[in-house]
Amino acid sequence: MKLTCNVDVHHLTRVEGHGNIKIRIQDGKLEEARWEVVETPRFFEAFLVGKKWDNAPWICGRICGICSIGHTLASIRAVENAFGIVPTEQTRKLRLLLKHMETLQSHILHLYFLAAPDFANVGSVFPLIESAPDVVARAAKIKLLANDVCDCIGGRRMHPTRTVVGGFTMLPAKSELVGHKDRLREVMDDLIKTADLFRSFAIPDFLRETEFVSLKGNGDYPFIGGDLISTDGVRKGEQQYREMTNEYLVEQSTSKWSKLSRKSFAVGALARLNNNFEFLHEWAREISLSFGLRPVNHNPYMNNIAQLVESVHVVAESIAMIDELLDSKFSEPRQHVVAKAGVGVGAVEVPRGILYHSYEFDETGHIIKCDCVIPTSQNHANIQHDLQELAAQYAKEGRKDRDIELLAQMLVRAYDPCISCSVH
Amino acid sequence: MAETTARPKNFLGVPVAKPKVAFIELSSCEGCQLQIVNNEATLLDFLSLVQVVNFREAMTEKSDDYDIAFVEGSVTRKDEAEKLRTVRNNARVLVALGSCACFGGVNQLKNRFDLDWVKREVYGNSFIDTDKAQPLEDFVHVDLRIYGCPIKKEEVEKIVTNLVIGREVHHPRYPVCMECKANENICLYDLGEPCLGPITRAGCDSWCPNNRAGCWGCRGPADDANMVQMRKIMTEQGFSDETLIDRLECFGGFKACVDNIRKGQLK
Amino acid sequence: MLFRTLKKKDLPRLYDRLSDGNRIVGPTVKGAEKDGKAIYAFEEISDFNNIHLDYTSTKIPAKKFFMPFRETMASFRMKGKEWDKMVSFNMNSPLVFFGMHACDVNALNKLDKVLLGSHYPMPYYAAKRKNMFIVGIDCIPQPYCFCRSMGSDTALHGFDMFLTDLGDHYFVEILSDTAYNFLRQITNEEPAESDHARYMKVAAEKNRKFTAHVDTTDLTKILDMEFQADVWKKWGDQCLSCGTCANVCPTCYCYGVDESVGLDLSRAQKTKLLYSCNLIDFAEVAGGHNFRPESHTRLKYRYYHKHRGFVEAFEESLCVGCGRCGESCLAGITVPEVIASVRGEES
Amino acid sequence: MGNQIKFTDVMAGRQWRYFRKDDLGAFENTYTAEITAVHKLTAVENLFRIQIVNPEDRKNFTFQPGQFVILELPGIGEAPFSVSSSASRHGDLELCIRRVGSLTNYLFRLERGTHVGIRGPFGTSFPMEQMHGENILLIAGGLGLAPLRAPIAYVQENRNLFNNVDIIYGTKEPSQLLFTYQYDMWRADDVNLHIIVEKGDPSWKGPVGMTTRILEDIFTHRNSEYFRKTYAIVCGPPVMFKFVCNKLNERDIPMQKMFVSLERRMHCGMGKCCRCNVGSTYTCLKGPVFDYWSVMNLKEAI
Ligand SMILES: Cc1cc2nc3c(=O)[nH]c(=O)nc-3n(C[C@H](O)[C@H](O)[C@H](O)COP(=O)(O)OP(=O)(O)OC[C@H]3O[C@@H](n4cnc5c(N)ncnc54)[C@H](O)[C@@H]3O)c2cc1C
Ligand code: SF4
Ligand code: SF4
Ligand code: SF4
Repeated sequence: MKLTCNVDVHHLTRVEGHGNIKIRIQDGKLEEARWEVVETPRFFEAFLVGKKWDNAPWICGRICGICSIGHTLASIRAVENAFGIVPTEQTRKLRLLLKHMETLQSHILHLYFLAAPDFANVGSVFPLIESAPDVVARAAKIKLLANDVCDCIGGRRMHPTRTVVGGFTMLPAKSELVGHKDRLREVMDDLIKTADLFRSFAIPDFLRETEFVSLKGNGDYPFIGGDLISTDGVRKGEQQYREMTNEYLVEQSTSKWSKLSRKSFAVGALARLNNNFEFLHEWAREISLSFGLRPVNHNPYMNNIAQLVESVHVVAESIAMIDELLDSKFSEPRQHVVAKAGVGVGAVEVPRGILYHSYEFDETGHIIKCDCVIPTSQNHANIQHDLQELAAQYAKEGRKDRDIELLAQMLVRAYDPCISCSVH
Repeated sequence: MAETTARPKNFLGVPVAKPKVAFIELSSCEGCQLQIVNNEATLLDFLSLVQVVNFREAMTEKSDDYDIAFVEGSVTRKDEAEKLRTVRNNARVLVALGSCACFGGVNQLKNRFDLDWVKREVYGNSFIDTDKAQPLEDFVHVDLRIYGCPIKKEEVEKIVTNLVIGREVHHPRYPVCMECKANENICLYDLGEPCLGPITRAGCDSWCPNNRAGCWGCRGPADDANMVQMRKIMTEQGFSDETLIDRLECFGGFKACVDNIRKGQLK
Repeated sequence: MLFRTLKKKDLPRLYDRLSDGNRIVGPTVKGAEKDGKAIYAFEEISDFNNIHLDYTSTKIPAKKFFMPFRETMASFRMKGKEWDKMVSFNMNSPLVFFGMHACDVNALNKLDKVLLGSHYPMPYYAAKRKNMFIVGIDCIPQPYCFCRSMGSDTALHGFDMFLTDLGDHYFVEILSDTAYNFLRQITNEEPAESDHARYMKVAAEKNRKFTAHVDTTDLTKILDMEFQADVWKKWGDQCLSCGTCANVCPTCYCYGVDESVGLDLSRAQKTKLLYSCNLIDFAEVAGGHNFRPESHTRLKYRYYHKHRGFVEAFEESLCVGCGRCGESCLAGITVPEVIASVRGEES
Repeated sequence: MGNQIKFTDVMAGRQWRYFRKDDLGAFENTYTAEITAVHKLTAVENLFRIQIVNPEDRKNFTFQPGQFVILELPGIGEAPFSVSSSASRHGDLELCIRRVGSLTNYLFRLERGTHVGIRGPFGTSFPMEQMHGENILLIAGGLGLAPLRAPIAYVQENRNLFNNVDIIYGTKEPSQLLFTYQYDMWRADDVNLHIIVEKGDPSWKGPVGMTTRILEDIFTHRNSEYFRKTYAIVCGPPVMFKFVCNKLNERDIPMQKMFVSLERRMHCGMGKCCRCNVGSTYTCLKGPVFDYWSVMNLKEAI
């Protein structure tokens, strides 16, 4: 039994954005366990008002530097839904491929550069450059490939240039795609090695039952658009996302919080996997089972493993998709866009969970109202409750301050939060 | 941070110190910092050139003893202005990293509105603290700017190499069209699309036009940019002032020009 | 000069012969403008069907193959206080240029004068220029072409063979023995009297089609006299100082040199970048003094160099009248208009 | 197949020192040279002594007074500098360099023994032979003394070939005077040395004002015969040589007998990059030394 504990992490590192962890235990009683978000808000939802539709994807991509592709695609989808534009098969494939590579890039960044140092007991990936150069080189190799494919399809790995409402400004050269396919095949091996690496880590054993929200696949593991679903049995259409997110304000955070059937819910790789396990590529499913990860898993630290599983999934699926693209004859990259009044919602599964963009347009295609719900803001409440539970549990077990601090940090990192994005 | 690959300790016999660098962010998408880690192919060389002592996004250790501070993001709250002043005091060289730091970036789009309205639009009646979004130079002296949204890694590498060996850093003074032609792109205007290439400072290697997307001026104006003519061209090519302003004001680099158009002074 | 004729259907055979073992560059379609007009470019090609011999003019001139926009001039390996310099003139295997218009051939002839013929020849240019084979092709004047005014509508030298379309066959002018040998593998038909007549008719028809003109009478003197004229200011106010005109000009050759240090500090590089005299720092020296600080002084210099300075040095203008600069200039600054205004003619 | 087009190796003959036009490689020749000494002259100017490393090359390297070389620091840049030492001695080259920008700032950090690249010599020179038997006025303002040092050395080495020799040298302040240690030596060679500064300091005993003031002073003591047989070399900022040359012209010294050295931006030194054009005249080929009549005829020269 532990009597006192004082954890105060100011500006948690190796996450995107600014957040603090505070845990205080007094006389064996949990006084406080808080996840505070102090990031400065940027007010995208306000300053988009009055802008024409074509500004939205270009500006909204800038909500986040890590998942700018996801934001851009969600924004484009919202505009297209508002205007009644249905993307062509070719556009859908290319977008998904682009999306997959962002997922891969982001997951690998998180697994190797942000999460792995905790397991290896170092403060950052930098010491590993010396002590485990092959590991770092492997991470760099996978990330480089993912980024190269993003360049090739989206024009730019960050804040993409080719993605526009109606399609693409230009298409990748098929010869490039061929090269990328070969590299993707190679990378599959590297992912297997990544799995071996993570198998050597001790994933903290912590459970707290919660609700998981994600898109629901319709035959495929879902990434862009479709129905919304929760492990507690809620199912809604994309348009009704607000009934899924129920945002509200709390005093400890500049980011909004969300809830659904319970006091909090989780989104992200683990949520997607819990809801769509059956749609995973068989290789990915195999990896998942090898970690004992099967739905519904309630250990938030397993989100790391879910990310690994998804990495395998997207690579496997991308190889197949490139084959299909190579077999097809490329048609016009871009459809003509006619603006009209209306509301459009775009739901996209970005690396950290489900992301919604929603715009209301007047008849000249100017934005009247804009709403973006970011995965990390949906996770904040869940992080808060996890943290409380964890502090209470570990206090009971009488763990050392340092351990609690580390586990608390690892817990927050496991969500791979993108705080600046949650306070957009 | 550990020493990495061996590196010559001098250039042309001039000793080269390994400067301590810090990456610090204010209000931003953190993309510019990420661009630096996005250099998989050259990351190791880059890390052998400098000693990273502060990089919240990537490492836990932090130190206030640094030579060069790369500050990303714009200032949107008093505590950020304070933080910036502290960084200025600690750093020998303060580098504004990216459009947000150089011009306010997309964040400054909110300055178009009354701040109270902005707060209410997003947070309703709850209290939220925010000020206008401003570039670093409104608060402290900036030694060097790295333009772009996002920054271009090749350019950062070049600038950092020059900083490290102590060679002067110069930005191209001509507009993006110059690079666009060198890349043999089809001019966006021939395709019927607007582009700010003729007035925007080059250095991005015409990133957007290379991808058949018109330039939005994220790097701010070229030296002596001919705004009046740019507006004439846009009009002649059938684009409205709104389209022009959308682009000019997107990243904050052309603020003076936008004000002039709104005031009817740019003809 | 020797003359032959070549049946149109035999042209692919000529292409096959030339492409055997050689790289081929020709006019291809690169895209379409908003009104549907094709945009042409000189590109390396691997299929005869991709060559569009009926092209109007390419946006970017052929100079990119002889004077790339960016070219590494030297690289260095640093060794403490010492270093090694490695120079490469970037010679590639020989290049066959299949389908170059007379203006572009003349442009190369003019470049030769400065870059090969002067006191200091330029090896980087020579390395490429000396390793090429040019098949010229006749053209149809476009609204912006004024090559005739500049005396560049026909090429007298600077090509290996030149084709003129006479309906079902080409009239071929042969200049080099290489060309002769290639052609001999396909045809050896002497032109008939009727071909000569037909050739002259085609040429006369072409001449009638020119709509843009530049009056070059006394131009060198006029440019000198009008050095302080107000019209320059008017054009200067329009100019964006963007450098596009120089980049698309087949004869603009000025450049800047940039040196850079490799990230690992053990290598360095010297790079040549094609520049433009319209760019703001073109004539700026250390300490910040700029000899041409205003855009109209730079624009004027460009005209002065092309239409006067070069004439003084080489007895001919540096402009071939291809009209590319005016076509590409977003500010709508065209040579015929500028010259007319300097001459005091209202356009 | 015999279809391959003949390949011309323009690199052939690259290593030949005395080239013909077709040995093109020689036109991109950089001598490796070593900095053998660095003398601090003023707060912003140093004298760099450099020696071409290859003994053969060193022996064969010749230049004329007024010509310049292009100095290269790998990775840093290239820039033109007048050779500021005697053209007849085959020893080290001396370059008097002001610290103003990217290349020069870096150069000032280099130590003895460092290698630099040298191209050249380029450009026209002062026609010293033409001046034999005449009076000479050598007039410099500020850094303009750098290009004058080669003709001064020529005069010293051939003192008997010239009549009256005056050096007039002016700077803004006494602290900016270059080569102060050589003044006595010049005087010893029967050269009239006049130093003037625009603004004196407490220790300054000499005259104060512009170089034109000295000119006026000495002209009152010279007769028309003097002016008929006088050449002038004027180096300094454009405003200065304009005033000086006009003064000389008032005394009926023909413009063809006055020489100035122009400064322009340069990237090649070989009449290619166009950066140094005045009007459309290449400063690197037709200059940097021009007679004043030619300068008057150049558009935008001054
Ligand atoms: C014929 C000639 C003789 C010269 N002789 C001397 C001399 O004896 N001593 C001396 O101190 N200076 C001399 N200069 C001036 C000297 O060349 C410049 O000071 C030098 O180029 C500055 O280079 P930087 O890289 O330090 O400056 P930056 O301003 O950083 O210049 C960058 C580049 O621009 C070009 N450039 C800039 N200014 C000039 C310029 N004035 N002339 C030519 N190119 C320039 C160069 O290519 C240079 O590398 C001479 C110039 C010329 C043309
Ligand atoms: S696309 Fe833009 S940058 Fe390129 S030439 Fe046209 S206007 Fe200039
Ligand atoms: S083209 Fe324009 S908007 Fe695009 S990166 Fe360059 S400067 Fe920025
Ligand atoms: S004349 Fe036209 S193309 Fe040339 S620099 Fe000026 S605006 Fe650009």
